[in-house]
Amino acid sequence: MDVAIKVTACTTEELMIAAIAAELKDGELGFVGLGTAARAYTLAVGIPIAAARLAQMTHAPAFSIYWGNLLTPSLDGIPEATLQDTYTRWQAAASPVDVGYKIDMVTAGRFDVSFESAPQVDRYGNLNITEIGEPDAPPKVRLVGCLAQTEHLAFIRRPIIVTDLSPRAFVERVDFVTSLGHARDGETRDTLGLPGPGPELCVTDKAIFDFATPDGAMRLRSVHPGVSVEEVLSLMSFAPVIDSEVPETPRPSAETVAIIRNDIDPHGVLMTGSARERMA
Amino acid sequence: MDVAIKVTACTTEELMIAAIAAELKDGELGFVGLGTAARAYTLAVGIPIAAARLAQMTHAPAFSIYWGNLLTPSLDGIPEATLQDTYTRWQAAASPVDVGYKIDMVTAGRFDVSFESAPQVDRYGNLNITEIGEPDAPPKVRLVGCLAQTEHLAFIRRPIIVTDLSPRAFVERVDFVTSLGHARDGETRDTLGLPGPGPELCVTDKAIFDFATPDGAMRLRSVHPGVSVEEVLSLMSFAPVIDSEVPETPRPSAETVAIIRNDIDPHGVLMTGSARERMA
Amino acid sequence: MKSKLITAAEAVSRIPDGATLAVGGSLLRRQPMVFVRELVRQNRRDLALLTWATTLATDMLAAACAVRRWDGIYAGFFRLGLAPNFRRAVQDGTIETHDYSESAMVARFRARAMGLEFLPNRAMLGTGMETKSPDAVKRITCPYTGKPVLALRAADADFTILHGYAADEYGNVQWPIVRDSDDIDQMMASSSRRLFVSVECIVPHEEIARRPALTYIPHTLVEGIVHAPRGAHPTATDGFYDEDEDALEDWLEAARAGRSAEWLDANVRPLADHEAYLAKLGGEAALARFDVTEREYA
Amino acid sequence: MKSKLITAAEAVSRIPDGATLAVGGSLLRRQPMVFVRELVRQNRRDLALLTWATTLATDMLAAACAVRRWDGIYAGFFRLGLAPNFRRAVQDGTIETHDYSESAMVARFRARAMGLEFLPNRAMLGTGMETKSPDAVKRITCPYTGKPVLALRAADADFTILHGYAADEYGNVQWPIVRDSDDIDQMMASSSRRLFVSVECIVPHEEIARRPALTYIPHTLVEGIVHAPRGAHPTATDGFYDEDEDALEDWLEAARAGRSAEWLDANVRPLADHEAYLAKLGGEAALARFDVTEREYA
Repeated sequence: MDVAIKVTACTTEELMIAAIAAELKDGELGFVGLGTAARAYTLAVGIPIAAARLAQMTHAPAFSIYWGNLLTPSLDGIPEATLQDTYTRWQAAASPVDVGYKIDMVTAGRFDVSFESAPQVDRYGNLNITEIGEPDAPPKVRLVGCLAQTEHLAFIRRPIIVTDLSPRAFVERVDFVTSLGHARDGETRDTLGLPGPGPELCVTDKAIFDFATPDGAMRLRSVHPGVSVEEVLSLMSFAPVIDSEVPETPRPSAETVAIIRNDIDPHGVLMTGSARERMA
Repeated sequence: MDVAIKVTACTTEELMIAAIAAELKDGELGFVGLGTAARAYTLAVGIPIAAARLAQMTHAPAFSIYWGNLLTPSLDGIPEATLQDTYTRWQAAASPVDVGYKIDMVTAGRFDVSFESAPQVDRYGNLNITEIGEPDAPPKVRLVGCLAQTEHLAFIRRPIIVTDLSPRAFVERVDFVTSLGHARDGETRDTLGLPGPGPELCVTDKAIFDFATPDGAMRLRSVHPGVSVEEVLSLMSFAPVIDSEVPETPRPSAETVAIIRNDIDPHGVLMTGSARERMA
Repeated sequence: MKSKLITAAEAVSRIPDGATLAVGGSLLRRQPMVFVRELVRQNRRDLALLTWATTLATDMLAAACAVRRWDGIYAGFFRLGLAPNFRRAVQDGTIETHDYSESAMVARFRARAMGLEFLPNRAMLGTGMETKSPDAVKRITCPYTGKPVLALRAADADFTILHGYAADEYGNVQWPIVRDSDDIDQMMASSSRRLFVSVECIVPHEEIARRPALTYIPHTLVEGIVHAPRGAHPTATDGFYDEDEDALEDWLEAARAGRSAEWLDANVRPLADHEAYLAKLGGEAALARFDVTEREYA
Repeated sequence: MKSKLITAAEAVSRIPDGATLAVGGSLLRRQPMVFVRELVRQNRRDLALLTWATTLATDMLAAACAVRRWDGIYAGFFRLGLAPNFRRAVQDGTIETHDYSESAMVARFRARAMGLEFLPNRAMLGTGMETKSPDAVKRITCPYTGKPVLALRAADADFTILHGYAADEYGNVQWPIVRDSDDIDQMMASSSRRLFVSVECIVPHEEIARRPALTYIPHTLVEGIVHAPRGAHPTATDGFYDEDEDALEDWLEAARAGRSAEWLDANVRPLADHEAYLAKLGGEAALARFDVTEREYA
């Protein structure tokens, strides 16, 4: 056995992977999207896929994902290269003839969990991946569009936001609502009749949040080891709900860390945008 | 050459085939449906396919049909058996993964012509293949349903009705409107916004009708050789519009008859429900 | 993934009287006869059927007095004529019919597959179907043109039964490359709540994973997969075997003579399962004559 | 059927300034670059683009000042970052954007493919997209639930350009059995008015007719078919060749530095056609290194 199994320290990404994996249940179906550029790829794809595989290897052997056009792709052994042919030849249970089937599965409520990264997240879990700036004028910063993130928040049972904490990202009110969280301008999911319950968790590099508040505002659920509540607040442009006691995010076990490093992503393909710094 | 080429007589079906073929234009796309039982099969499938093939072999080499799930099936050489595997292995340009593609092509207006047989046809070209009897009670006679005949009359540019003339079939008013013709109870295609212009022709075993009248009522276009206007009227439960002079349906040439008999349907597969009686 | 292999008897035992049941196949092809015969054996009652172009499945269920309602585009016997038991039951008022044209039925299944309450449709404007089923056909106004359009309610089946080609034990069902798919089996699967599929053969998952684009029903949609070679008999399974026309004529002869109840008592109810059914027909020795010559699956 | 083989120059000459153009492919796969480069050469202006997840096609047309409007789900460069020319043009107000989520864009293309004015959609309720494009997004009331639902207007492209795999001369385009179809090329084809498809290879009709279920674009939809091996370069064609990452980075480097106009003047405008483009890249000798190892088509 590798010596890594004895290491108790872990990277922030490994902590996030373990925290997300703990939320995934046997037999559930998860939606993994795509990430533009290095860090976004790690957050939107790398961490979720590693978490999915970790769940499969531990408590949830029948957890499945949909990734790209692959339903239940084999995750035992992530290839080193990720050019087109890797995806074309990837073994999977299904690869529907028409991307409409996948999006229908989302809007018909057939997904349990999804993973979201976004340049702007606000107090109510609204997400923006479209444009930054004032309405009715050309945007100051044009982002990528919408993809299926709108559908994730509208229809999936437990969307999990995966984004690094920063004041620029965690804003009081997103400039543009790509994906509706728990409320916006008095309109709620209920008045609109949206089928899904909205975002459930927000897993960041410093802390984990949920929305377990009467009005669906963001609440600090746990801080990562070595991170203070003050540091968390300093990295947000709004104040989340904070209970009198904020627990620490559980550290992954040495076995879990070893599985991630040795079995799930030995080539570091999934963490290309990761600093991989060790936590204390 | 076969002696048949010298024969000037032809069967009623051959006359119908030639008359329909003359309506088909190069490059057009036709929809061929299915027929329940022997004579219905000849009318709905056999005659249209023979007409399509005749058009291809004469003036319209690029006339195509959609039949079953086969787009542009090869029509050179109709096989003798028509069990499932014949259809499965039939050479064709396309056989879409989902029957929805075919029906979308109809509702999007991508077909030029179609062929309809029905147990009830009325003055305005309304068709009934669903049920016979009074409304709001169980039907006296349950028929097969609707299939895509509703779509044919709603969306296709030139639907051609192919049905044997009889007082039971040609009624003043169909009991149930499976497919809307030119008018019913004051509602017209125009008020409903239906895209297609409605049925164009009605080719029977005794005469050919069109709907070239101000209110879209059926008009006698021609009578087949040897058939009188009186005989036609005796076989209808309503009186069509009749111009002062009613021409005779053109006889197919001897060459055309020979092509049908020797090349298109040498095994008589398409005419299984045909009497094949010779006309004078 | 989890193994989803079950027996037809187990699958059908989960379908209660009164259920709404989507029934796959088209014309004389891939009628899900293994489930249908089991429904007869278990004496199911009061079913509401949703079908595409249905033949023997619906006529046999009608003969067994299992049907109270039918929604579909066609019920007959293709080139062999009309469906005698279904027809009689409709004419005597026992079965209530709700007719839809092809684009309308497609719209109803697609709506459900897309998670929508309705889809718009223009085909049935001004027809008898518009007024026949007011609960599922409502005229609305297009917000762009101001013209009328019908809002067709999503088809909502409690259970769906299909007969397919090859699957792995997890329920990933694949079709052959050369096939006849003039049916809405895939759409019915996509719109299903609880789906049972019988298949001609069970293959290793590795064979499925090699060509994932051929999976037309993925495991995530499937509740139970039933291994049932010749499961569509006497109808055909394209790529596997043709129709048994003698058997179909035998059914129709009894049906036209009003003897279908006796036929079921003699030929369906006493048999324990599909294996017993095949054995009664003479087994492979007798049935191999319907096999197609070129097969993609062994 | 009639032969529909034409050149890319002929196809593009039929597309006027100001046209609405659906552009196929997804991310770094099957961008219809042969048509895009020809649009640049012919100096087309004022185009309205409809796309799925678009990358180089849209960024190059933006660099050539050919675009006035974009409707789509994504414009960027996947793992390589954002689309510099598109981004600048949007930020300076030259390109007007209309954003749609995936189910919304699918609804718009499906509506047109089905011959409908609109399809309902709930995904964009309460989002910024609902108010951004009032001409194509209207809130209506579901006649069954009384809840709000959006009526999304059919996508109506004057022209559609796609890059595909193999076709016969009549325009029947087939995909390989193992492929990556995370795009809406087929839907764009089904909803097209005038469709041009470039393909990697032309095969005899007999090969197409042998496996008709693999035809995803039938001849009846196609106005012109263009033989263009490596036609998606520098993006990939699944089953044929991978992305040319160096070429993509070369484009992006110039784009980020604001030198795309010069890049086009040097690398696209002077070249007569696709053959000259391939020759400039070093021809097969240089390009064969991107080939995938297992190919279904020779």
